[in-house]
Amino acid sequence: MAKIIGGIGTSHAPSIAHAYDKNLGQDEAWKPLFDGYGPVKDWLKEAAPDLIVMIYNDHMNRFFFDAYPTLALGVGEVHEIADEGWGKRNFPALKGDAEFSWHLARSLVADEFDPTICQEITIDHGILSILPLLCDTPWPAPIVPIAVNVIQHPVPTARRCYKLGQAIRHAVELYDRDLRVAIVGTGGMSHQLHGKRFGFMNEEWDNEFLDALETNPEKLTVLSHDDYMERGGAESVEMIMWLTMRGALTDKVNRIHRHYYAPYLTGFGLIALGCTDITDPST
Amino acid sequence: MAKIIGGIGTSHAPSIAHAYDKNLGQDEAWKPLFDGYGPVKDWLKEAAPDLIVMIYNDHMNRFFFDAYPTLALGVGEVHEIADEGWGKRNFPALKGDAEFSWHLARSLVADEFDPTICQEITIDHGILSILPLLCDTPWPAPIVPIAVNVIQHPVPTARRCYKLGQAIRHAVELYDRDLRVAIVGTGGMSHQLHGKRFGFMNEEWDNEFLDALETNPEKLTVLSHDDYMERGGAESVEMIMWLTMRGALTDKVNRIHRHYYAPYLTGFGLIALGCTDITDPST
Amino acid sequence: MSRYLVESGGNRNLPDTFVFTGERSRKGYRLNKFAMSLTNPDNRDAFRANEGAYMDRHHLSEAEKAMVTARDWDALIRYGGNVYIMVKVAGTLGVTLLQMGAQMRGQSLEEFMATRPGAAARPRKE
Amino acid sequence: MSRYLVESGGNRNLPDTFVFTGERSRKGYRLNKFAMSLTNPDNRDAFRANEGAYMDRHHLSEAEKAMVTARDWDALIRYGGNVYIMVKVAGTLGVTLLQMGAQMRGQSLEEFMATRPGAAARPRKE
Ligand SMILES: [Fe+3]
Ligand SMILES: [Fe+3]
Repeated sequence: MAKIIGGIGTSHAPSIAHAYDKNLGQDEAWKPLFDGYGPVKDWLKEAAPDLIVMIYNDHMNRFFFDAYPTLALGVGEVHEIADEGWGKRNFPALKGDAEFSWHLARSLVADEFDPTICQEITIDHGILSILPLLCDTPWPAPIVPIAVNVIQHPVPTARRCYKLGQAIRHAVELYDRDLRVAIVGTGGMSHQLHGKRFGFMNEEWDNEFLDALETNPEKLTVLSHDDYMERGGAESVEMIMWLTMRGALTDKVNRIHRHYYAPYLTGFGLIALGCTDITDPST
Repeated sequence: MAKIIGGIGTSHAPSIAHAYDKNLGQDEAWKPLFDGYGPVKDWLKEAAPDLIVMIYNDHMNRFFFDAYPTLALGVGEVHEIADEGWGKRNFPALKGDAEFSWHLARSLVADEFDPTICQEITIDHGILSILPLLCDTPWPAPIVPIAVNVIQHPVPTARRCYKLGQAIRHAVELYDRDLRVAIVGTGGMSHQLHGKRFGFMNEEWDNEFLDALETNPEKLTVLSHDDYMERGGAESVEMIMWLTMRGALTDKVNRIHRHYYAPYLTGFGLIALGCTDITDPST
Repeated sequence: MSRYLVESGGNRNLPDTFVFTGERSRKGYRLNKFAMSLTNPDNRDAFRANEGAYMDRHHLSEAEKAMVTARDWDALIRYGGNVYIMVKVAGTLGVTLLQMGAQMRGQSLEEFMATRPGAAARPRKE
Repeated sequence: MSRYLVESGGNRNLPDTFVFTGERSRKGYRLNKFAMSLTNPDNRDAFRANEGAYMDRHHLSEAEKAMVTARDWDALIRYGGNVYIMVKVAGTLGVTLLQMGAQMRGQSLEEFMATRPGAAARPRKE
């Protein structure tokens, strides 16, 4: 039987990709961010999951508004890197796990989720901006991507995202191979990228969110999208994807690491939480 | 406030489109089918709905398995006719209702459905094979299409399809314009189109389904896909889309008309049901 | 048994039935993608003009090409072809669904049609 | 109030905020589709080579073209452009997100950067 060993919540941003590709990790402005990922990278290496489920959103690099999925599940053996408008980044394609993904599709659909099933999906900075900070290439484990619409309203409710995490946990526990699965939810914390409110950040709210995510996530599931957008800026509604990660974990969790840094446009948050039902010493 | 006045369940099939286009409606073999639609066509004309919601499936004419939606909602002002592999049929494009469709999207997503939102959708025989039998051109009302995956398993459960109908009813009742809405669920009754079981039909089961659909639809929602496929053939699983239509109606319904004819490959069924909470004389 | 195993379809081993599961969709992906391309009239012309070259452009394997060339509908569907997509190949090649079905049942078209309830009523001229 | 009105976003009239609602997506559809096409490098070259001709091929209206030509990011987003897609236009034209933002706030890039907590730490050379 497969099991979820723990989860990671993390911001994603094109600027992180840019800083990585320009080798700015030791630059005074970016060092705090890159250093912040160190302990989580170490934990992930040590924990060595067999599979990583990643919840993220596509920024109109794979999907357009001709047919924009509320939920999309990548079931391929390989997921190619997207060109977001300035060339593909120089990384190997992600390896998928078709067998597990189709199992997940069956379980999610039986549990009344309606994912668009994608045998071809290309991955943008929603995953790729932070993946190299979490692990080195060659990518250490297959990745099963789940893209959530947090762009074109209506977007799924915070509660629905949380329930999706619970349903993923259910699916993992039904799987008949002994996989150790990690789950990552990505999405910028406070930020707004348009209008006079461009550049809005709210460090206090971001940290309140991190507190509640760890100890009282239900509290975050009753907030409306307007609540999120008012507190964190319009684009920060993508924080609801962290709730999917949290929904897949045990009620109580062990905090592995937490980090926050908000230098320019986005509150960069990071949290790693271990499941308390995991006794395996390597976690 | 908008309201649902009634619903229609009907088979769809390329052969119906073929017979229509070849003008075989008075042909001995096809006359029973075409005549069967007469009373429903008359009712629809009399009832004159302001809007028709149509539940159908796409037969890989708009969507492919690169990204196949479990649910897709067409929100455009117009829906073009698909070329299914033998040329577009000579019909005007369908008119949509973007305002209502986006309202429906908001309501469905809030109610924990995950439709792929389609500003561009093309319509295949899932709708177009039977639409000319239900009404004349120019099409009398805008059509809001909802495509359900009944092709690539896992497909949504029968119960989920029924709940979708209930959620559509909920959305209609929330809409602030006085629209009279009809709902159509399409999908071949018993048929199997492959293997040694090609041509399988089951008149008894089809009629049992029609009975239960009218008076006891809950009974149909607990059947598994294998139940449907065993009784009606593998491709007949699309009958679950009739449940979406039924879920959108009142518990008790007035039967307007019912018809069944199974000449070649598919049980051609047809049923029209009026909502009992509608007192409007024109229904 | 978990609910999803009941619901996900294709678990009951229905006789003579190949439920189009994810596994089958995955295996037939390239074949179905080629066939789906025939919803475009220019592609239909190109396929008819040179079947082999067209299939090569879509990277079909030798085994896949052979099944298409043989119009072996039964084999194509067992392999992972979806029947709704295979009819696009058939249609492009002038083969009807009834002909496909008769072949899959191992019958002539006449034999198959004789088993249809509506057949007696149908003018047999065409 | 119905739950969906609470949940569907953009009902609270947040100040200086244009929630990307269905209404906005519908209005900006053609503009966003044009911009989305710039995820293809050949299209980026074609756009840079002749902006007007490229936009004409994508059937942009005169008003839409004028906003792109003026690099008026604020107007483009008010109109229905999605910011994540407008950055593809900006990127193709050598404009950064920081420059877009400063313009939307009515500031110079230097004025805007001075408001950033991390600005002091950042080497200002580039
Ligand atoms: Fe994002
Ligand atoms: Fe069908």
